[in-house]
Amino acid sequence: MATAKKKADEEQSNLPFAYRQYSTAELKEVLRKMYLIRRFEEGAEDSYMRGLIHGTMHLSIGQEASAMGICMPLTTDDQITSTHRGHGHCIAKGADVKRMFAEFFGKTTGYCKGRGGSMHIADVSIGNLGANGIVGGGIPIAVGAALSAKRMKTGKVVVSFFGDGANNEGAFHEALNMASIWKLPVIFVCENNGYGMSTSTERSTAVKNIAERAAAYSMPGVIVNGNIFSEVAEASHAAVERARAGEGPTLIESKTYRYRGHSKSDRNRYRTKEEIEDWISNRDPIMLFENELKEFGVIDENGIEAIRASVRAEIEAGIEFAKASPSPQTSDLANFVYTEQA
Amino acid sequence: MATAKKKADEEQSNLPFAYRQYSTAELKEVLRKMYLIRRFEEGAEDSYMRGLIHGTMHLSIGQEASAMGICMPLTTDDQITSTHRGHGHCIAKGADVKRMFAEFFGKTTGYCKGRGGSMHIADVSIGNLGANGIVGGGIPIAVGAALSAKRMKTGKVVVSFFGDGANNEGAFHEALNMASIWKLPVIFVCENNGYGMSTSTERSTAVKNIAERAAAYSMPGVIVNGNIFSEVAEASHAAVERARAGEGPTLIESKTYRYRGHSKSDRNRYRTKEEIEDWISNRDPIMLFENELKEFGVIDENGIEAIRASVRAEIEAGIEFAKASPSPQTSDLANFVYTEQA
Amino acid sequence: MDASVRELSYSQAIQEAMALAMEADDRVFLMGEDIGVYGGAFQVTGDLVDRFGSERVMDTPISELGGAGVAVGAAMTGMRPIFEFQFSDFATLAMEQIVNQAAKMRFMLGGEVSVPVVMRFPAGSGTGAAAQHSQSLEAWLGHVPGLKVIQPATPHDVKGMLLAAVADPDPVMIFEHKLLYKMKGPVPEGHYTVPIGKAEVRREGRDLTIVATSIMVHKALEAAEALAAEGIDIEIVDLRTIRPMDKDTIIASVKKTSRLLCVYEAVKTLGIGAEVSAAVAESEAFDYLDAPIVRLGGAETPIPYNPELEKATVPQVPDIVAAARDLVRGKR
Amino acid sequence: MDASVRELSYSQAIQEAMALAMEADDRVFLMGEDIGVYGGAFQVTGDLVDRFGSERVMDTPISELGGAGVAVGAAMTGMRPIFEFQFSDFATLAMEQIVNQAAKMRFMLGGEVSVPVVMRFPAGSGTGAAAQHSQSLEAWLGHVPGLKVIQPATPHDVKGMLLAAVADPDPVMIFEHKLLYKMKGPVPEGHYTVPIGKAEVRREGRDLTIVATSIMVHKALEAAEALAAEGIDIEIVDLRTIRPMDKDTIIASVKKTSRLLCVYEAVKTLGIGAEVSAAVAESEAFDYLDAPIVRLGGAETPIPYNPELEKATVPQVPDIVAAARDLVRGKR
Ligand SMILES: Cc1ncc(C[n+]2csc(CCOP(=O)(O)OP(=O)(O)O)c2C)c(N)n1
Ligand SMILES: Cc1ncc(C[n+]2csc(CCOP(=O)(O)OP(=O)(O)O)c2C)c(N)n1
Ligand SMILES: [Mg+2]
Ligand SMILES: [Mg+2]
Repeated sequence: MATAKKKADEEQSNLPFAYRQYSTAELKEVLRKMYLIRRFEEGAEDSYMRGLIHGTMHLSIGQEASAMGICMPLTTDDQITSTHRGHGHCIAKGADVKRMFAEFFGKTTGYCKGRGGSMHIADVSIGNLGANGIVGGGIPIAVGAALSAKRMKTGKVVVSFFGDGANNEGAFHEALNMASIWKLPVIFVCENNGYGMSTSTERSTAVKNIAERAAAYSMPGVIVNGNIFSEVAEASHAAVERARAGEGPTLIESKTYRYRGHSKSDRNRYRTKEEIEDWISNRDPIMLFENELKEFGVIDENGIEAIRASVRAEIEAGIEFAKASPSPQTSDLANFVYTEQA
Repeated sequence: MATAKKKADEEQSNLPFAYRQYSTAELKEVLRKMYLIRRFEEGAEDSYMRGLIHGTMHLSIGQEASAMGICMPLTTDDQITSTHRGHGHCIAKGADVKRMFAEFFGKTTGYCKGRGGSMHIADVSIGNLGANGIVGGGIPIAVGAALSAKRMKTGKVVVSFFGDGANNEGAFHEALNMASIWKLPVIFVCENNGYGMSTSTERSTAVKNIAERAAAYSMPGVIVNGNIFSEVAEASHAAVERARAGEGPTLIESKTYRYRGHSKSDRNRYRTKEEIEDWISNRDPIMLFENELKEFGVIDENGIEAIRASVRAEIEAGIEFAKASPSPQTSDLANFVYTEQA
Repeated sequence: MDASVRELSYSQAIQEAMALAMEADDRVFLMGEDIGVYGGAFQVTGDLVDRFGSERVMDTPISELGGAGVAVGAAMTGMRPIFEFQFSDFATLAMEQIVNQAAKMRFMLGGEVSVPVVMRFPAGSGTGAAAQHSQSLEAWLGHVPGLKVIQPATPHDVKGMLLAAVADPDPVMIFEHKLLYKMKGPVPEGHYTVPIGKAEVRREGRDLTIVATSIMVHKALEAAEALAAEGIDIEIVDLRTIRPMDKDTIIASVKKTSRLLCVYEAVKTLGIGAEVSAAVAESEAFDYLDAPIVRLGGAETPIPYNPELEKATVPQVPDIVAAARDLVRGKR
Repeated sequence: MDASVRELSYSQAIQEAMALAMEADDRVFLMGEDIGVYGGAFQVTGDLVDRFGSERVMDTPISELGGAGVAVGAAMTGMRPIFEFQFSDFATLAMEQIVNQAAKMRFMLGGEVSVPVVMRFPAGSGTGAAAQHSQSLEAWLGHVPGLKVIQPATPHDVKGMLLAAVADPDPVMIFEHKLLYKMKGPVPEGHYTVPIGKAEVRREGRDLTIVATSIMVHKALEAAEALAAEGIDIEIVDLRTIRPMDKDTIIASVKKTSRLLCVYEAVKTLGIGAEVSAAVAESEAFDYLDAPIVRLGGAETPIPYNPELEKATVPQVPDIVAAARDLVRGKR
């Protein structure tokens, strides 16, 4: 018995982190959320093409494992700051796609009542302090939220998402330094998709790996394959534990890739078709995760199909909800500029 | 003979860098300049007390070896950007104390015609692009000057002086990153005097040595004892060579100390009398250099006295020149706002 | 004078307001460069760190953008930071966080969040600190919806307005003229507020309205005394709040006096006086105007180091006297 | 039309000016985020990198403060950089270098240096990009001595003024409304300049002067055509330069028409219209005024995402028609 137990334990401990950490139900929910992110963005893209959404948007298709892996250890009390490429973070943090679509459609039922759109999507009630139109803009804000957590002893942890491009902003430097000297419960997550708009990290950034910059702030710098959910989640758990224990910040570099152009104005002249194709065919985060789940017997093809169908229905319902929702009145233009006082 | 020659060479090569690199005349001139810096600042301080100078000023007394060591390998074509604590850099780069005093006295014969004062002292004609009132403000400007040098193939090297406090500014981060990716001929010199105003580097900066941050920009990071002229000069020579060879930037951290308060408003509550006394008595850069010069027989007490006397005369003449110089006319207020066009 | 009213300097009044706010509310804390043991570049925080500790009187690294962002983030999540810029000129490094984040966050998020941050900006010339340490940039922030921008002119007002600012759910920017810090005036003990958004008539008069801000209020009062001897009777409106501007008080005064002079230290072009003038010129007071609206603002130059040049750059009492006299005597 | 005059879009005109400047002078180069192979966020640089190489059409990291500082340093030492902000909103990160360094360097150094840098700011709303990508901040820079600030409204002017800017020894800031980029108009081939500091009368009229900036010039012209049908004859002054402002042209026009309406997209309070109004109200034109000076500026809100709200935030043609009509008909 003892030997058998040991053997089972050993087998167990050879499993990737996620399969040791999460229940089957949780793992299925992760897959569902990854699909939800992807289908949400495809739905948004499609609606944009149909003229139902205006402005611009930045799709994170290809980066779903990163958003999900980072957010797994977070509770709804924990907080995040996100970026212009923030739909995945938003859904991973627990947002309702109905209200996200409504926001993209500029409706009063949207998370920002139609005032913010894609670049400012937020859900403060569950700890998403908002996407940000300013590259690097959310990083010091996350440090401020972590300062609140420490001072008010709430036990909250704050995650700041940003891209590889953002790591060359002064705000990155100033924020990481302060988080470190004050030992704040904040996790800096650099989603390195290889490019800031058209500029590769090689052309923009004087180090090979962004994580190397952690040393300049005396904090751990961790590199993970951002397309492998379990790897991301493992790093996030460790960083969250460290933060909750009062040991201070961590910088996680999550290496990933975006399939779509930077935004709607992208001619895609800075990278090759082959490069894009390679990531899509060989390193897709949903495909990798699905294969693993099947391999470890967590789910079968039927189960996956059921997830896809439920996601499809949720997306359709979300778009319908958004379409049917009312637009704001121009007479309400001045609302929310200042806090309404009694 | 061969053995004797070898022995002499060996002895020679055991000498500190400066004594191998510079002639006796040059070494004496270095001492003279270090005295000139100190006496200039004492003279400025005294004039301030007498009400001849208004505003505020930041004295670099105690940091003279750093300014001199860095500037030694520079030609008058090479350029520097300096700081609020820039009198030493200015003199080391070759400025005339007459015109510096005149500037402090607000006179038209001053380097800035009375418009700039201590915080903007400059002498563009010999490559001093100016002190700066903004902490970190000169760092990107130096990178821009280095870009000019590279593009116009002038062979110039640019030095950017700044303090330990400045290393937490976003400008530091952005500038060092760009200098590195573009391999520009620029040298970043952090004069770490232990404090940014009242805030010690321990309280402000997440690394122990600023030079460690060089790794975040893939450039060499060098620590020198900023109170030992030869050490500073050696590091500067190496960095200048590297820059001229097109190999890119270097970050030099020159550890030093300022004797006086941060500025005229300093109550000196953030450091102990003992700490200050220790630096003055045991690590004074002029004293250390003088002792070395005597030890190596470069100069004797008479020679030193002669230098002191000549410096004293130069300072007195400078103050007299400044006193006698005319003040600007208020009718000329609009001058220099824009370039006068034909 | 009421027993509970003492003479305090402007900076003591600020310090007292901050101490009261911190005593009353644990969420209030101070952030800034060298505000702890150093006591602040202008000794405004003074020894507060001894009383409240370094967690509530928090020195930051020299990181204006990041520091302001930390204050914004803390304000969004339940704290009430009071952030000091060492000089208002350094706000140029933090405009991103002030203008793109603090000012717009509530609006962009559809009202789901408030940003109750207070930022303090020591401003103005007169200290011989030259062009990068002497600017008056309040008009920039006055141009930004989502912010409230105030310029208290007296110890009494700065205490009351700072306490109002801390209680305000939205970002409030306080411009404090450095030359006012040592100025004394009566300040009541304890907690009181002076409302944001209300101008104050400092002196009643018949012949001319002067709308002045910050230190210029005192210079204008001096000028008014001088002109009283010539039989010219001047009304002085202390604007106090830049945004939202109290147009009603200005318009009422101009309707009474029929003449308007705006006096402010900032660069004349696009300074506060431009808005005051334009607001009156498009109001019902236009029909009451008997003379052009004149502005006396700073020269169109950076602030020079030389003290005589520096003084010549901003309006002085004789300039105000001359401009007011010309306006009343119909020479304009 | 002259054979050498073609129809070009506003962005093509900018591109042509930059190409001409680079051809004529080795010291001229372009810096900015994604201006190389990407061609710029608004495709203004387009394929210039193919022609001039990546050293002269230089992508920077996402480092606005540092990038602007590099441009300033390069300009101080012999180069002639043209620096593009991807959106004018991001200038909030670089105000330090623009305002404390570029604008003041010559003055602080007593004339020993010039800073011939050109900075380009794609500005304005109408693209659905919400509050942090739609601001009009030209008034901030208009408040800063040492800078020249321009807002060309046509392809012809933007080419000529950009060439004037490159030739100018001092820092010139160009605000380009994003909605103008695709607008076409006649543009002469080759090198020519349009002077900085001169307004242009776009339409002559008797009843009312409209001073408009940037895209509002076109909306005002449309409004004027509509009103012509009602027998209202409007003069339109395209301000073109914010600093130094051409007051003479404005004053001359107001003396003729006796009425003034200022139309601009930026937030009304402390926007350009405040300065235009105040400059007229203190000039000799005051005595010619038959009606209040009215401003039509942006709403006192950040720019919202929803397209109807967004449109309602800035003046539209019907707003201009209504305001002009009321003013001429004496309803104001
Ligand atoms: C301060 C600032 N500069 C520039 C931009 C324009 N911009 C938006 S996203 C982007 C690229 C950001 O790259 P990265 O941080 O790697 O994020 P990614 O888009 O790859 O997710 C740029 C340049 C901006 N929004 N804010
Ligand atoms: C951007 C900016 N922030 C703050 C200041 C005020 N200030 C002037 S010098 C100084 C300390 C600078 O410390 P450091 O860089 O170490 O230089 P040191 O004074 O020690 O030579 C401060 C905070 C400033 N001038 N500019
Ligand atoms: Mg990226
Ligand atoms: Mg220091």
